[in-house]
Amino acid sequence: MTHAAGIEVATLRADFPILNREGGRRLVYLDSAATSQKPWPVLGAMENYYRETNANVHRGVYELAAEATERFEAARDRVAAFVGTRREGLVFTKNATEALNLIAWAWGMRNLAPGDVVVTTEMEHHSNIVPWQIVAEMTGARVLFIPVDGDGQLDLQWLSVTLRTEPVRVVSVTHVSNVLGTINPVAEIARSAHSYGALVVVDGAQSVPHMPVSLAELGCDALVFTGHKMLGPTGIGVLAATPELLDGMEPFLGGGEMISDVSTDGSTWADLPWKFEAGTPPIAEAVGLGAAVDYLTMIGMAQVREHERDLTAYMMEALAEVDGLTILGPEDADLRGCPVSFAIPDVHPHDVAQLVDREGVCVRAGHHCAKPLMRTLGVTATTRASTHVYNGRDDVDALVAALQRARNFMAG
Amino acid sequence: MTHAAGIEVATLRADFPILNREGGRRLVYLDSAATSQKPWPVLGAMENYYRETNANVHRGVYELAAEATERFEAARDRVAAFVGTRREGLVFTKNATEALNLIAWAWGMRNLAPGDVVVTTEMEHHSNIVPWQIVAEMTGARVLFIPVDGDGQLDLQWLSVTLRTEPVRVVSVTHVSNVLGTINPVAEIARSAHSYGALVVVDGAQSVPHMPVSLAELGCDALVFTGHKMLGPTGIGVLAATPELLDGMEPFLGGGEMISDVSTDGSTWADLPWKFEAGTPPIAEAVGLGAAVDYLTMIGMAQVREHERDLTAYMMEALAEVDGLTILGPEDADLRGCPVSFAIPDVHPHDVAQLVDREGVCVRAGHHCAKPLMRTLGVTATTRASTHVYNGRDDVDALVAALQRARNFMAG
Amino acid sequence: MGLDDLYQQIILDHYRNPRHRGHLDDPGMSVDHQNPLCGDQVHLDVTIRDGRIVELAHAGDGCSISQASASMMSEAAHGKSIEDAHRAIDNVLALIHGEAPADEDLLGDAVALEGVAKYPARVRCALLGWMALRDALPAPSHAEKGAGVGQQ
Amino acid sequence: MGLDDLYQQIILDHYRNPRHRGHLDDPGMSVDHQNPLCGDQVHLDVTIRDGRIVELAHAGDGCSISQASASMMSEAAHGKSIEDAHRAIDNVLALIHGEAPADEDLLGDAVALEGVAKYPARVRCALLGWMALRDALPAPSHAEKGAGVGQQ
Ligand SMILES: Cc1ncc(COP(=O)(O)O)c(C=O)c1O
Ligand SMILES: Cc1ncc(COP(=O)(O)O)c(C=O)c1O
Repeated sequence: MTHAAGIEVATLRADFPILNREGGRRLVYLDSAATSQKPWPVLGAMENYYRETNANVHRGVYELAAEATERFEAARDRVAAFVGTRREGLVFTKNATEALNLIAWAWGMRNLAPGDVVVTTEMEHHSNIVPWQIVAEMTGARVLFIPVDGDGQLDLQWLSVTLRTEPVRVVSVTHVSNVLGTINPVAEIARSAHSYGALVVVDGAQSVPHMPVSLAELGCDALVFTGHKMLGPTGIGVLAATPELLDGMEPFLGGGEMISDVSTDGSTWADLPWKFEAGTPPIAEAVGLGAAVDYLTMIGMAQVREHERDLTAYMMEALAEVDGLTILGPEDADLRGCPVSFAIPDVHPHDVAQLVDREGVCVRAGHHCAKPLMRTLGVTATTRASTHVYNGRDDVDALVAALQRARNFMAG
Repeated sequence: MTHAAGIEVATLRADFPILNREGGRRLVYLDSAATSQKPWPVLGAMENYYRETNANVHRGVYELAAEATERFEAARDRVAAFVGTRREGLVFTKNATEALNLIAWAWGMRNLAPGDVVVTTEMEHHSNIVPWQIVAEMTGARVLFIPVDGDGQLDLQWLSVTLRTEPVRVVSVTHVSNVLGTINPVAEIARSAHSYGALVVVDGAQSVPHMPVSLAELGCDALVFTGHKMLGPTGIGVLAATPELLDGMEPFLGGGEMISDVSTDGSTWADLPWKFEAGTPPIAEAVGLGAAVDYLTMIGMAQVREHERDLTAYMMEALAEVDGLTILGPEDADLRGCPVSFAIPDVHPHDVAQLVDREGVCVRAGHHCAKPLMRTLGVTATTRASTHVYNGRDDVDALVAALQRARNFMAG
Repeated sequence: MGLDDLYQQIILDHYRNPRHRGHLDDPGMSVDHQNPLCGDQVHLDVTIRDGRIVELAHAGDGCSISQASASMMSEAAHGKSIEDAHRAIDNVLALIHGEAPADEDLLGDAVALEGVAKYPARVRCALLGWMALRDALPAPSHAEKGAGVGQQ
Repeated sequence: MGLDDLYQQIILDHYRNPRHRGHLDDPGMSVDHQNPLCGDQVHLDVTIRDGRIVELAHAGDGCSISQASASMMSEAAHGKSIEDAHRAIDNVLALIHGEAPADEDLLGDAVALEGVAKYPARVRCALLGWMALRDALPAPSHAEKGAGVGQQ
């Protein structure tokens, strides 16, 4: 399998069992922004872990436990390298949402004072809004939202005014919008937020699976992402953060693994990153995520980005053929990640998704966990198609043909 | 496979791939209190989920997503039934530790006032101590510990005095000690704690995998347990609680899935149990845990308990043959769960575990995440053997023979 | 097509030509219902006189299933006694969950909702209007409810 | 036996007959080290005069590997200059992580710790005494450290 000249979709697709199910139609899976499919090396790594070396990690003397620990920590090192950081700064959580809550609760509860401001954006996923709202309610802080303009871009002017005039303590922003596809200038945002002493958190749930992303290059304090969107399993997410941030933070969840000593008078904490991992970690899931990262690295993240950029451009052109269809977000595929949301006049997104499903095409319809953005856009739902390495132009063609038929069907 | 006349270990063992690894010695796995092994129906259910119906749950219109949602929620129903409760009271977490933190943070941060008392015990796992210490530190509450007597029993006299004289708001106690094996009288504790208006939380991490346990029969407000110790996967745990408790609680982690509506002004919450599940849940893991519960139910939890009680009695007798060996905790196997901790004079637990490992016997050595108990016992570590359905007398015999040789080896 | 049981002609007809669509000038009761999973909305105005639904109107935004169902609900409820309306709601619930056959006298066109049972993701869409109606009505009195059950 | 490289005779000998075990009456420096994962403890007393370790004693509680290693450390460190002691610590670290061969002149009996490299769960046990020593010593001066590296 060589990928020197870009991605060979047919070859890759063979690695994904669900795309090769026996019987029935071919699955045209265009909902990778919700969750991705898994290649056999990922499934195989987890199965092999359970069949060969399953044991609890970190405290066992016997060989099996030592092997389990080694596989778990080796996975951590590979995931850390994948986003340009090191073991100390790589905390496993259950998903991206927990990682955002970790920062909001552990940092926010101890650092936010009444009147302080947390800045997020109108295009955030609920997971980067609700934790801040909960913690703000308890601390008396306020949550303000960077507005989104008609082209699906953040109003950076608003941000500079707010940084100048308000006591902004945190700026937490998504790297790629899961609805509009917009790639936000997070490095630039981090620079200006830092110059006002604010903490910068980047939600990489939609970027890390699809393009090269480096914590160091973004210059943010924390980057979160989630395993199941990057060819890995459910049940695992990541908080990648600077050791300075983590060192200065008290722990969040308490329990086994994260302690140095526990007595009835109080406790002291383990070294980084374990200080933030309470209880038995998602061991098999970490092994699976390690395999996913290996798989993506074998393809090459620059190739992944290149492939998906081309496919997104192709998709946007092809969608424009559907009568009356409008695409939300930036027009230029260079400026966007994979999610492509669109609207078809007089056909509700639910009906779109249902009708194309009968042709084996999976797309998402709804608010995409971004209700504030839906309000800004003045809609209650959109239809969204999103790709990953296993998608090719044939998938886009199938989508467009199904959309045409859905449109005609509803028009009657 | 019939189990009418008790468990047929050889038949069950065939279901566990790791116990049938090719090449090398037979694995004598006696560390199930740390984590259990997994039978193929559990591994198969997860593999099948990923190969056939993987999609994100709850919001998809297309068939694949509807199937994934159905498998996920069906697993919830089966796990709920397994511990005598219903869907509304069954929250999936990442492990038992998160479930305890959920109560400590979400309930504790809003209900504990300076001077209030949280009662736990000297025999707790760190996961039932540290979350309370963290929340107590932030709220000004105090954590008090029910003492453990020389027979490994809780001092219930101390508890009644404390309930009478202190403003006790929570009593959080383990059902079965992971070190001593003691089965605590949690129903009785719940009755007296409730009569003083305290919340009662039971840590079932070591009981739910090994004996019939029912939330309703225990009469507690919350019961936590963890998938990986009950033949299920890593990455999933459970908070089972009365709908009254959950209804009265604000959410803990915020994000996708747990909302009813989100706006820039604030948010409202989803119905139970989803209000407490933020972000993409551990979907494949829930499917795996559902399969584990099916597997245990097929055997019958009364049979499991019977089998393990007999095996523990046999183990305690056999261990007594080892020169100088002393067993910690209750002497009567009727009064204990599976963990059996012991000490051999002049041989440190680490050396015990290492030396028996060379004969393929896996036991745990260390503080078992119970350092306060270690202090009470006046030791820094113990050696612990613990069983599950796949263990038989042959495993105990192998352990005892290996212990004899280890003892002789270290004596020189 | 396979989806024909979901998108039956009668459902599409109610979607394209909704009955009782709009607002009442001076409704006795108004309720708003939302499906939090997808954002579908129904606004329902109801006027009850002498234990009978004499006027009702629905408005809202959502997919064909939720809007057609609201239209069929309005048609079925119009003129019904409160007790019969509750019976119709119960019958739709049972029908959509695949637990009971449709009672055509009670439901009228809404018998077509039977097809939704196979599409769990759409059940909430189909129920939106009916749940709004239940909220807008006084609860059936105990005696009457007992009688209602007895009659079935 | 397979474990012979871990439980070598010389290690068992140091475990059964520890050298320099006890406490100094008036130590120049005392440190306590703990392995949080398993609870092993080492208490170390050290007296330094004219840049040289003239007396040291260890006490503690733990497995054969941690206690034997503390004994071998004490024997190796006794009489050494601060710089040489640091060199010995660096060599043990490298040895146990499988990154360098043992320097017998520096380590003495502690060369036997090489076998620990294959047992990652025991590495911390084996290092406990050595990490305590590092804490008890003044840091090597920059110039001296440079020289030390040059010499290797
Ligand atoms: C009694 C007890 N409580 C809680 C836990 C924590 O379980 P987990 O690590 O899966 O969160 C354990 C297991 O380590 C345990 O034995
Ligand atoms: C931008 C963004 N952030 C956060 C999340 C939450 O990820 P998870 O549900 O895995 O926690 C998602 C995915 O749903 C997302 O698209």
